[in-house]
Amino acid sequence: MSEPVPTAGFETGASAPSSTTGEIVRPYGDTTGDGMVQISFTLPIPHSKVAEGAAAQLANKMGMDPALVVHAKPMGPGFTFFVVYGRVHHLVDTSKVVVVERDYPLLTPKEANAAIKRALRRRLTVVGACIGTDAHTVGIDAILNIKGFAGEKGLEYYRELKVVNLGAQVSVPQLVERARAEKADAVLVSQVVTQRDAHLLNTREMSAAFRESYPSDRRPLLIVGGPRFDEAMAGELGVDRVFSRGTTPGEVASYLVHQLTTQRKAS
Amino acid sequence: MSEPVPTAGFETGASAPSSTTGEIVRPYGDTTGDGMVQISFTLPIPHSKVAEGAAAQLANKMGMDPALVVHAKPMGPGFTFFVVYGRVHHLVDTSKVVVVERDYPLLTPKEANAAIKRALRRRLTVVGACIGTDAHTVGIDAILNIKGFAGEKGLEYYRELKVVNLGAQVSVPQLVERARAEKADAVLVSQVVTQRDAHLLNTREMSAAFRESYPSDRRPLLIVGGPRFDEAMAGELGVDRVFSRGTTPGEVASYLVHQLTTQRKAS
Amino acid sequence: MSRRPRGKLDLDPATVKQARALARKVGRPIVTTAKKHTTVAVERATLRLAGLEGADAEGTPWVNRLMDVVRADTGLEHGVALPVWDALARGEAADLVTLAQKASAGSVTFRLPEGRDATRARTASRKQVGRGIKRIDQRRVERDRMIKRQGDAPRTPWIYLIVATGDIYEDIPQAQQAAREGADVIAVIRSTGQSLLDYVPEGATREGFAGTYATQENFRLMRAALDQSGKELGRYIRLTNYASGLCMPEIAALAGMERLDMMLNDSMYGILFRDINPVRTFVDQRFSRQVHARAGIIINTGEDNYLTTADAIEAAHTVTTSQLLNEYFAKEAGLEDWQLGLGHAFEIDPEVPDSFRMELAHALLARELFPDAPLKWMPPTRHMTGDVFRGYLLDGFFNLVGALTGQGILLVGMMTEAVVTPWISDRDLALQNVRYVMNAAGELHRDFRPEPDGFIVTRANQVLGESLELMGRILEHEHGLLDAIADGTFGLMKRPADAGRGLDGVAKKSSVYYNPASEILEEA
Amino acid sequence: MSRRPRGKLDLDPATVKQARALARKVGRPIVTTAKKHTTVAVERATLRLAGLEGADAEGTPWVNRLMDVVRADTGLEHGVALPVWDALARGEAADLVTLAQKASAGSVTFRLPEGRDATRARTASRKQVGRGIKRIDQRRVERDRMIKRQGDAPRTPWIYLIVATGDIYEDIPQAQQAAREGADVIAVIRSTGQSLLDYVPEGATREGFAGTYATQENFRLMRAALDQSGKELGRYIRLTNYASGLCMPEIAALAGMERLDMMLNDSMYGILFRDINPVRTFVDQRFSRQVHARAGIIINTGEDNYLTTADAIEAAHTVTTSQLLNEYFAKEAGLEDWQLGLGHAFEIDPEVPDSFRMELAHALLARELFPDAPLKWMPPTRHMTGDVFRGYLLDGFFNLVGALTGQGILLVGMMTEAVVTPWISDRDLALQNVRYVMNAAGELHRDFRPEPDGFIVTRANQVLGESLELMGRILEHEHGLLDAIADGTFGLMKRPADAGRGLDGVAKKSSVYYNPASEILEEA
Ligand code: B12
Ligand code: B12
Ligand SMILES: Cc1ncc(COP(=O)(O)O)c(C=O)c1O
Ligand SMILES: Cc1ncc(COP(=O)(O)O)c(C=O)c1O
Repeated sequence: MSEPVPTAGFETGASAPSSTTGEIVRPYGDTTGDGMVQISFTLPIPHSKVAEGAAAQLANKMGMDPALVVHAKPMGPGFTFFVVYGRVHHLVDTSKVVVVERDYPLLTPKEANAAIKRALRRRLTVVGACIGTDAHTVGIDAILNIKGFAGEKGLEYYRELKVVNLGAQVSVPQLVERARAEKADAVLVSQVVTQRDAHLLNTREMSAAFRESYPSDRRPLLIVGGPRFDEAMAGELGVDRVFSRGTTPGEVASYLVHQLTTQRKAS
Repeated sequence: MSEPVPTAGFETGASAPSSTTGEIVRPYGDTTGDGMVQISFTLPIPHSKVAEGAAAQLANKMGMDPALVVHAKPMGPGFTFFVVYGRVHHLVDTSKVVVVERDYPLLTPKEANAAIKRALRRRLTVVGACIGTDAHTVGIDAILNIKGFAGEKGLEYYRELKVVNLGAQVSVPQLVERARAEKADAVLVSQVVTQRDAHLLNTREMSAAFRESYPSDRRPLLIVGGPRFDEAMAGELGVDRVFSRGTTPGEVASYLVHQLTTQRKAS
Repeated sequence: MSRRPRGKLDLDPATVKQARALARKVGRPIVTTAKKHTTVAVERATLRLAGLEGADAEGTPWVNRLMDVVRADTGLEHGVALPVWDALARGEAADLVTLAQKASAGSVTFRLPEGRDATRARTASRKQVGRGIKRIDQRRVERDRMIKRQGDAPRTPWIYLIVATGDIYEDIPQAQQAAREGADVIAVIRSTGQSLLDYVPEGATREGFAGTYATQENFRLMRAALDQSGKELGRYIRLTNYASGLCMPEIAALAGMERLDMMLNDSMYGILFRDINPVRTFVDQRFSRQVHARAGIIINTGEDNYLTTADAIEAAHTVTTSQLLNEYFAKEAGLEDWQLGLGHAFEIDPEVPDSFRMELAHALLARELFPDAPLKWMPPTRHMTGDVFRGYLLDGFFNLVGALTGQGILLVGMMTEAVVTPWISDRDLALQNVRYVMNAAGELHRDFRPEPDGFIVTRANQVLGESLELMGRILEHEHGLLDAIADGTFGLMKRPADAGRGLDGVAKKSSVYYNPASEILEEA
Repeated sequence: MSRRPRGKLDLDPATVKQARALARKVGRPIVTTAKKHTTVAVERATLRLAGLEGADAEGTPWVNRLMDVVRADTGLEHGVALPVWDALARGEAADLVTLAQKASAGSVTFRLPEGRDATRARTASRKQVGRGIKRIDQRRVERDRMIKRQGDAPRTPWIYLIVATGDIYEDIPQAQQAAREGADVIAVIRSTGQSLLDYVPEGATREGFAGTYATQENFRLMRAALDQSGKELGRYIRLTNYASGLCMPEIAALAGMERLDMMLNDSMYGILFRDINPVRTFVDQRFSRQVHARAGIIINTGEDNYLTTADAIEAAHTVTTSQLLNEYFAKEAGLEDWQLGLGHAFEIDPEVPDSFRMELAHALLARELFPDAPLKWMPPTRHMTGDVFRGYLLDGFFNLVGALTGQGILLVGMMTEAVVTPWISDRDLALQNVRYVMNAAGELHRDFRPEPDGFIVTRANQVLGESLELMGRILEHEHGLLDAIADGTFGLMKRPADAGRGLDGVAKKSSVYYNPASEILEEA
């Protein structure tokens, strides 16, 4: 049961074109090129022949042809659930895939500490929190707490990092205030609840607040993370970097070091 | 666990426009209009960030946006399996759905017998078979054998029907020969195996053979059935009617009576 | 001569007795503390029982407005009843709403009545609050009557389903559909963040994140909808919400008055997972449980939550310990065995060898330790992934443990647990899963006999042993449980007694403190 | 004084003994008939063992061409060996292929040799066919050696997976991937219709419907690929195909020579489901089983098929009866217990109350009736629907029955059973399902004790009782089993002994009939 690396998107952002050479592929059911795909969904209409036709229509619009409605289950008077199998005719062009590639070297804690010491001659301060009403701290704790994640120690373990973990349900004003008080070099925000795009709204609110209360050249590095983020959305969200599911503390530390000791060293 | 009525398509054929007034709907996840859909498929490429991007690309091409790749599982060196959730923006217009509606009255066995007696003054002969290499007889037996299906007796139970069930793996020439010998009024063919479109190929071969060996006005009624047929394809396949999953013997008997006593009475 | 084994685990009755004794020892000082304090929420709940409803133009409830002024004038420590009913007796206003309005306009000043004035205020408040309690009593009678008339859930475990759209008007059809598909209990999940609000929002709400606000009006709307479903389906559909967070006592009172049937109500959840001050929590807790006891409401405790942050194997004994404490606190507050929906969960990493048998061991331990409680069995969440097929299977095996160990309430797992709040189809599929397992294997417990001294028996006894040890260690702390909570014993969270949210809403009762609601509830 | 129960079902040994006695009584006349007849397929298999490979330009195998001419000249009843090796001795051709070519060109005439000519032909044929048998023996030794070297499947049940693309070159990577994911046995499903071909196709094939043709070359290609996987994975991967249909004996011979490890081979499947003549089937059957016995191949019988046309509850006893008959025929043909992959299936309508316990009863009955056979446990197919989630769950519970009842070979169920031939991802998901169940609950059988005299025990004994009754009724027929098959006793199919496909390929042996293969195989 491997949990995979984060989703890539096609938007711009801190993105690089795929390094592997492109390939045109189709989905594979049981023969090369058969294009077979499974879909399921609910339509808010009672079950009937028309409803099944409507399900096939949707599948057709999604590019499935033929589309076999293999299961239709009435759910009460107003809804029907469908499972559809069929062939899609879309081609997937892997050369067009743009992913956020790691554009910094992965460092061991030792290397990271050394780099900070060398470049800054002081400890680097990071402030972390779950903002809004989000109370899911497991993700940010995985990154920050000594205990860490996937066998890697968290940022607290790094001698040259000062970690202030504010925990859950922190409001944006509280966060900004604390970041100022701590003279934070970086602010790490976690967002897990995505219903009604809560994670996007909260992140935008947060980045706007930081832009407002800091001169642009002194603003701490803004990092947001959570399992349902699209890593290519940093630009749109007004943050410097987005991390998604499966992130490890080492990746985050390496990124921090890279950004704060290379790019911003001067400021 | 209701097994639904057959799939409808959009093609013409023995089709009637939807009788219910049309409605524009979207898929429903947990709120009206949210458009949420689940898909899964395999791409024939190794797992990587690019592969996940490729999966998102396919989902996008299917009209999903945002598309969340929530699961990616490497399957050996060359394949990756994906589960994707997201919103599709297609609208489903139920007024555009064309289904094959029942255009004949449903008769009880008693009524069917009476109608045949009245119109033909002789028993009606039907010859049934699974053709090609298909050996799935349960479906055709469900229609023909006395035992029947879903609580309805099969055609053998009808006094005015003579049923000749040839069983499985009957070749097309055998079928034509027997139909001629029995002076069949209708030929009922079942096709269950669909791999490589076997059901379509066999049906076309069968209908062509009947067209060849009969003058067009004396050709028996050709009926094909099986769980993965699209009922709207009768025209394309050169048969008079297609029945799909969930068909009951009563429907078939009623259709036979309607066609052979009303339409063809004169011939 | 061999003796008949006791239950399937053959637990030693002396050990079980000792476990309860230790829980009592750990819990008693907390009860003592709770009795000595009051909170703004307890006082506001008292006002609600007296019939004070509604909110001002900005949506701040009148109970909050009134409480704030009273507190400013006389402090919290004497309770709200004496100053308020004294003001009413003094003719400051004809009723509570008017009084609250005037108070927020600044046109009333409160005082602490003494002597005959105090007696008069006491009597009047007791009379008026008594009406609220009577309403709760009536609601309980009504429930019993409806269950008799409509019929009860056809079997245990009761099928417990959540709705979580954030919009009461989407929740309602989804809940009704869930009932139709076989749910016996509907839980309306609360919006994220409500537990941190120090007031109960008002009216019907359509804007919640990952859940719908708990409001009196939402309670009413859903109750009416489910009563209708119950009628349609010929079985009473139970309704659940959350009595937790900063307004726990008020929500308990509203639940009693609106005939909710079950409430999430844990002795430590708010402390550990919402950073609510421990004393605030224990005081609110006790009051709310007294209300639940009176209302015939079944509480659901939250031990499952520990296993979302701690490992389900390593922390198994903290679940048992918490269950024992929840039981002690609940009984002290007047709840009976049938009202104790003690929680536990199927959260062991499915990659662990023998994980299923280990789940059986834990679930059976809870069953045999609390033979008369309707245990609440919670589905896998932490080890669910985006592989919804695998998730559906895991939920099936969770259901099977429920059937094999006679759980009372089965919270139905969703295959999309790791992806989204449940879709309507997820619920439908999930119920189909439960139905298959119960129908096909519901009686398999008859053929389930843990191997004597085998894996399951050994593991269950080990967990019980570790729980005893843990309680021993808690008692070694200077301030017992409060210190243990402070040092991260439960769910790995460290919560000191002098920190956390809502602490400023706590006061030590004065010698003249009076609360008519508590008085009536304690009499029972 | 209470006696120790025998197994979990406490079956009565006397009843079990009686069941076997009845099966012997039913089966013996069939064996007698089988011994008295030969078939074109048995004779062609003999030619294959003698090394005759290849086909003419139209793809008709040389064994068929040669057999047809011999039959035209001398008839089938004396066997192919005497005329053929007589012709070779007479110098008609230097080897079998040349002989076959010449024969089909019409330039050879065969005769039935007599006296010394006959003896000479017998000796020569025995020598040449003996080489084929020796090759089979070597292959068996090779298998044992490879298992020792590469390692065997890590546990039972062996995980059995099918590939069914119709194209050997798509089958191979899918099979290798399946092995990588944990399959212990790969079955290459055969194209629909091959069983009705009265010849074995030649060469590597890419065009099959819902399965790939069984050919010697396809056997070779897949065997080599799986040997490579076995090396890579450090465990020997078994290969399965079908010895059934009109060419059963030939395919058995090819399987032996190409080191296949298991073969589908049922005593009645061809009769019931392919309308193959009963006598043809029983004769071919016996020869092919003798080959399998020699080759160390495990047979898989097809009782699961009954339950796709008949109801799994009503027809449960026909499964037991067929297993007893398959056992009798198999042992008579020289197979040992470890080679008897007797089939049964999880096919009860999942809507039936207690269906899971009923499945357990049936599976346990098979287990305790045939304690030393590696039973083959087949997944749900008939009650699978397009609801792939439900299907995935059902497969999980099927796996659990497998684990609880110690099945030997687990045919892995596919969630898309009702939809398509398995996709690569279906197989991957299905294996993940098996892995979860085996890892999490593989040892649960230790805690599984059917309630004494409870549902499971009662049901198992009932099925056994009905099986005894059925065999009693079969014996009442004038011609025993053949009549019973004729009147629809099994799988609801009526198959008279004088009808069905392949009847014209059967002949009663003459007094001078000789078959070197049978002679060698019978000696064992
Ligand atoms: C554990 C859990 C809880 C616990 C949380 C305990 C705690 N202290 O965190 C409890 C029980 C309290 C809880 C409560 C609720 N939960 Co919850 N919960 C989960 C659960 C089971 C696991 C989440 C988790 O811990 N994952 C493990 C961590 C390690 O993964 P992660 O968060 O993705 O983090 C990784 C990366 O994303 C990244 N990362 C994350 N943050 C950051 C930040 C930075 C800066 C960086 C660099 C990286 C990074 O790095 C991490 C390591 O790789 C999920 C379901 C699931 N299986 O996913 C639901 C889930 C997240 N919960 C959900 C909901 C709705 C709730 C509730 C709101 C329900 C309710 N109304 O009562 C409540 C309230 C919570 C609130 N106010 O926010 C939903 C969210 C739905 C959505 N998409 O909107 C989920 C998906 C369940 C569901 N399907 O309904 N929950
Ligand atoms: C039972 C069964 C078998 C039995 C068949 C026994 C028999 N005598 O029929 C056995 C075990 C022999 C078998 C064998 C095989 N099977 Co099969 N089998 C099934 C199974 C489990 C159920 C089919 C069934 O009986 N359905 C019940 C009947 C009542 O439904 P129905 O056929 O849809 O019929 C209804 C309607 O469609 C309609 N109808 C059907 N025909 C007609 C005709 C007329 C004229 C009318 C009016 C209506 C009508 O009315 C019926 C009543 O409503 C399906 C899987 C599944 N769960 O669907 C696989 C399935 C059909 N089999 C399959 C395959 C591949 C095979 C094999 C080829 C595998 C192999 N290579 O060995 C073999 C060979 C068979 C062959 N040569 O054709 C595949 C087909 C894949 C595909 N779509 O191409 C399936 C889907 C399984 C799978 N996923 O792989 N099978
Ligand atoms: C006992 C208990 N109380 C309350 C909650 C919900 O808390 P909140 O409303 O703070 O999210 C939960 C969550 O599952 C719980 O288990
Ligand atoms: C014992 C047995 N033989 C053969 C087959 C396959 O037969 P055919 O190749 O005729 O489809 C099956 C099908 O499952 C079977 O069970």
